[in-house]
Amino acid sequence: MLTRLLRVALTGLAITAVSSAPALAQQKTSIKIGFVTFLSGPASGPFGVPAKLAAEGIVESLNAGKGPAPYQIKGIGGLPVELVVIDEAGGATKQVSEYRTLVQRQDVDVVIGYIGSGDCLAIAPVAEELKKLTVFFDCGTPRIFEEGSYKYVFRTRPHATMDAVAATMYLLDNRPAVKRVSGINQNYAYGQDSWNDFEATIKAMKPGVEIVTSQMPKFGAGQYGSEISALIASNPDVIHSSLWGGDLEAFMLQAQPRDIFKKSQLVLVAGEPYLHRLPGKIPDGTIVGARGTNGVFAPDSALKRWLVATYKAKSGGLDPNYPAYSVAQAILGVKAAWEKAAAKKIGSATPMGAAKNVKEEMEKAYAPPTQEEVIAAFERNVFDSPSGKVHMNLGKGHQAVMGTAYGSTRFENGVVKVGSIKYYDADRVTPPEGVSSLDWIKSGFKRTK
Amino acid sequence: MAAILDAKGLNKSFGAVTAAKDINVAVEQDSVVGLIGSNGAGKTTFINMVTGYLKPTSGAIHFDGRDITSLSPRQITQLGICRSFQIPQLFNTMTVHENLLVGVGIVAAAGKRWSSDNHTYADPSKAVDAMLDEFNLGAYRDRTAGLLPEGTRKLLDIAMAMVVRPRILLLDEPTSGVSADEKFVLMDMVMAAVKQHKVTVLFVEHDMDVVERYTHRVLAFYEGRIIADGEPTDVLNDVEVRRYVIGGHIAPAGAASHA
Amino acid sequence: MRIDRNSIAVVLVGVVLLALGPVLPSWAVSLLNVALCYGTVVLGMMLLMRTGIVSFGHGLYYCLGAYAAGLLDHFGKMPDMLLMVGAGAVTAGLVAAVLGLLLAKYRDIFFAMLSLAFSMILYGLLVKTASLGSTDGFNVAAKTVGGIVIAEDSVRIVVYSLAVVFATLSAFLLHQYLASHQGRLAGAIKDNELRVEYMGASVKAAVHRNYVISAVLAGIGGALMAVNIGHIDPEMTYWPQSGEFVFVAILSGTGSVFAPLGGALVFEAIRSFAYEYSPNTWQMVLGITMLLVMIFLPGGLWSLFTRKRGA
Amino acid sequence: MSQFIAVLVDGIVYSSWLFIIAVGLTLIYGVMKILNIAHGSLYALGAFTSVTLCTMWFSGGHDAMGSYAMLLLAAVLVGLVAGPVIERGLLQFMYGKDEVVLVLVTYALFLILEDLIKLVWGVDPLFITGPNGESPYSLLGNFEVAGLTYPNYNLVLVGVAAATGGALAWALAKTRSGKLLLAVIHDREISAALGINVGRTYFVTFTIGAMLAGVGGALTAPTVSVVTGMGAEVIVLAFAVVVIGGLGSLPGAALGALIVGLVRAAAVHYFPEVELFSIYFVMAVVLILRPKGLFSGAEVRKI
Repeated sequence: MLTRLLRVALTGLAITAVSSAPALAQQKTSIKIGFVTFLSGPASGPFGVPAKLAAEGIVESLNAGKGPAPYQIKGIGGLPVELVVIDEAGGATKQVSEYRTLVQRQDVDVVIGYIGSGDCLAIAPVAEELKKLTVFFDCGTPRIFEEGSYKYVFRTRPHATMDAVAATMYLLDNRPAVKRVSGINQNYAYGQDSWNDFEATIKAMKPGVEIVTSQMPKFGAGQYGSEISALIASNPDVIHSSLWGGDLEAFMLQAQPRDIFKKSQLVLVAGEPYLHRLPGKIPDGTIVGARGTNGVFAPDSALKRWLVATYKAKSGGLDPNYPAYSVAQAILGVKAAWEKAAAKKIGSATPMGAAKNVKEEMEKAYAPPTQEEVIAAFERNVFDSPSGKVHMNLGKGHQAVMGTAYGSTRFENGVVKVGSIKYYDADRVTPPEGVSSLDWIKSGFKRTK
Repeated sequence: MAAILDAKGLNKSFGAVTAAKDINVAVEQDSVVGLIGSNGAGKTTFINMVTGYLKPTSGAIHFDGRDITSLSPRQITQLGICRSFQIPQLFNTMTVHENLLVGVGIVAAAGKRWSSDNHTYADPSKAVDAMLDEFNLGAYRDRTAGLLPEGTRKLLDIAMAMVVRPRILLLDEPTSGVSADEKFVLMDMVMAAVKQHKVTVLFVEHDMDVVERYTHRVLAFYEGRIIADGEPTDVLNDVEVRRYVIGGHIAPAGAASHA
Repeated sequence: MRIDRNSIAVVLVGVVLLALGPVLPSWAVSLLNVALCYGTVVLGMMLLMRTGIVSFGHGLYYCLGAYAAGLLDHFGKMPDMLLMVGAGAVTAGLVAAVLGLLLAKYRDIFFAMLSLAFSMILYGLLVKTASLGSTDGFNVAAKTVGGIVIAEDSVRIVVYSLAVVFATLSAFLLHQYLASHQGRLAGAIKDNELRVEYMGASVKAAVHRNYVISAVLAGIGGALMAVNIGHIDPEMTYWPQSGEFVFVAILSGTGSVFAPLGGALVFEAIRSFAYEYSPNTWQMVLGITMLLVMIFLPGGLWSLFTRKRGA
Repeated sequence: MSQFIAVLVDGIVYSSWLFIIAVGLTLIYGVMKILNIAHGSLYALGAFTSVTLCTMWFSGGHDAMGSYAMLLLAAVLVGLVAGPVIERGLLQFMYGKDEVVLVLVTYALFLILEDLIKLVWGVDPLFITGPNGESPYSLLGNFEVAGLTYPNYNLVLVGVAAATGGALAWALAKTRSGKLLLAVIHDREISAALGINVGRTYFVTFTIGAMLAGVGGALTAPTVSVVTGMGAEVIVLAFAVVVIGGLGSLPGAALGALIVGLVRAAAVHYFPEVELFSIYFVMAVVLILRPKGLFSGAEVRKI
């Protein structure tokens, strides 16, 4: 009996799983955003969950109409925003399936998400196939718009090449005498790219430097005793690292007592989110970046204060760090494009009296913009974010360009402060359209093809 | 008549223990040979050496004039020597029919690559059914082998050895674990099948009635040696055999099999 | 060739799935598509399990199949779906033929562990290969089928239909194989290797053969998945992926070639809905499902459909 | 030369860490024939519990040295709570099933525990630090060898590893319950027939195994940032160690840990390029040469 019940239930489950259709399209009353971020795994703590908290806080604030200028309109274009949050864990294969589910079963209007570069690479062509506006908020690989050209895909944060270029500039400004260079980076695509960019940049900017060791521990290794010994033994002037999250913290905890930083300058290209977490563990004078003018590097503005207040309320008093800024940039980017499209539509509607069907014309003009209209408005758009102005200039108008900044740490009254901040314009640290990052670095940072 | 199986000077020792000592046996085609001896006397060791499970420390075994001493059980089986086991070795999750079908399948798939004899099974499933009839196992055809009574398991174990069409069959205690009144029924059936397919048989047996009734020749083992070899009546009446083998520990009829 | 009830049923299921393609909502087609690719790999796991061995490294062949397909597109500039699947099958089969020489001697946990080590070595190699995108992998797209260019708006349905064809063809052939003399040895080996040798068959050869077949199936599944997903990365040979294949095989049961395909569908459906409705605890949902199946249905989900016969 | 010494020191420290984690795994396998994937979760549980206890200790304003006691307490707690709960609540219903099924049972358990840990402790990386940045890792000062500075805490790892291995070896060889355990390892059925309470042996073994996983986690906690998923990273490494050494063998685990530790340290110092798969390469080579690992008894089947 039980067996039969189970069997029926199972068959039923299989049939429903395959045949239940998504709800019929209705009059648009809200905007549904599929939001994909790490909720589990090593990236969830430092990036994934802060991003989710920021997204939720920002959406609540926008829905309540509490956004500062120029984002006072409720929700997006007056429609309340609804978030559908999905875990990014599980690899690109699963993410593509989940993306299809989001678009086809959940019928979301926009997908914002993806921290992992592999996930972004995999999702981009699927977004194109499903014709769904998709905004990558955090992943860094330059390959997305260097290898492909997309209509439906946008990335509202600059790609990772500038991390290495600006870091090198800052380093050479402060320590022009560096000769012996070493690195410790995780053995996966981002860690390898980050090191390769840095190595190429410093070799291009200061010929004659010597790479004394490049350590590539496994992602998530946790134990860095041997690597630290090898670093010390190679006696470097500089240690470059793109470590992040638990790996960075473990490295700092293990390295700091071993006097390694007394002799060697540490450069943490993605170090900003950990400063408040590692008081006393980060040596003074460490060069840190935040993958853009985020966090401590963000210039003061109403938008920045709004984000800080919103995030603090949501996270129980923490300051937002760069994933939160990235999320804000993505959501505000969509909002800006959407509202720009809506305004354009109303602006170009036939003046009253001139049209035959005034009511219909008006309805059409005030209807939410279509996806195509939003995309047209998004391309090459310039909008304000808590990190400053964002220019969608690269990737045929789909890839954001921003300046970046680096600074040095100082331990003061129990907190790590960042001083001697230097800002780098986008032009100086980003390859021009159509040139791949490594080619650009090797060409000596030429501005034109 | 030339010997079909010829073992010369077989010795086998496990460290300090000698399991076989200067064994010399020549078996003629179509004969039925009984192997007797108390536990640990070397009977099973002998079977294990002939079928390739153990390699003799020294000595040689020839089958049909060919040296098989260093061959694997599989190669020896393919040449035409097959065996049954003290503890039946069945495919426990399969039905009786499937157990035999595996063997038929192996022979059919091997085709002519095997022994000089060219056995092919035109219709595997029917061939198995014929075999089941021969061993009176038809009633158990679709029963799971793992759930059969012990006597039936013994019978199936022997049938599985027969299904690959051996020319020599070695049976390791075919009647152990079989009740007294079933012993002769079982042996009658086996011997009928053996006769029909012209198979030479060597079997280990503790029940002297069985030995006397079915064998042409008896080998008596004691401490790894063969102490008597000849006609059943002669061997069973031999003084040494009576003292060391029959007078010694011999499993009473119907006792459970022992390792 | 034996034409029995199950062979006909496999063909019928294939035909029904093909017919459903244009009718079902597109997300359901994607779900089925993933399940079919997965199911093809699990068919191979089923064959291994029937032989009494379990590989904790079958991601190796899944990944090799996918990379073989991907490289045809990436470097070979031959994005033909049939060629890609063929390349996946051949690559996986060849590597398995070599590694199988070693592995065929191993059993139980040792077989599982050595195969795990091999798969992790491939993982390490791919992560180190920057030209293939390291952990980020690269994108793959099939543009033709047997030389015929696929129209852009019919890519999904073509990819799905080919997955149906390859999965059901694999199931059909595997069913034929299992019913053959060679195939029947699988169960015999699982039950009693000694007896198989004493019946004159080589256990090692049979294990090796089944290992290669299962690798070919994994290679086909990997190539199909590469085309379906459009992206491949080394995660495909990382140990949790291999663990998942074992997981789905146990969930499915090994009673019939339908089990892996059905099990893969159930698994994908559970996973997909768990991601959606329980984003913070989807692993727990999978873990509990698995425990419940192992406790109450030790024969896998398939035993629901066969229990009556045994009673 | 100094680099060679560094390889030795790094290798031995890493080996000690590996051994502490792997020894529980091999013990459980030896006695219960369960290759326990959830061992990684128990390790993580030990680490998370340590962070919580140490944080409470520090915030109570107690002497920093007491944090070592907290680490120990965390390990014992994991052993005494999680061990019995898992063994009585789940595993005891699974005995007698196929080895592979048992692996999957622990895999399911691993998935469940991963999410449970996340629900309890959240996803933020956590680490142990006192009000003035004290950590059990640096409290003990440093030693210097071949021009390299190492925290003395590393010596604690080596010491605990040696003590654990020694204590287990002594208990197995000299104590009554150890001998009974060896009997169960050797032959479960005969032991049961001889009147050894196999169920109780399993219970005790799993509890000790869980405690050892907890010790591994607790000792790791001060050196790393405790983060979800840390168990997954460690478990495959521990597998490699016990498989290389021979599943269920105590000296095997020690030798396996030493080999893996030294190979890894050598790779880091001399060929950082190959560090990623050096361990699996060694594992494959060992298994090819010695199919059941370095320490394994031959099994003879009687027919």
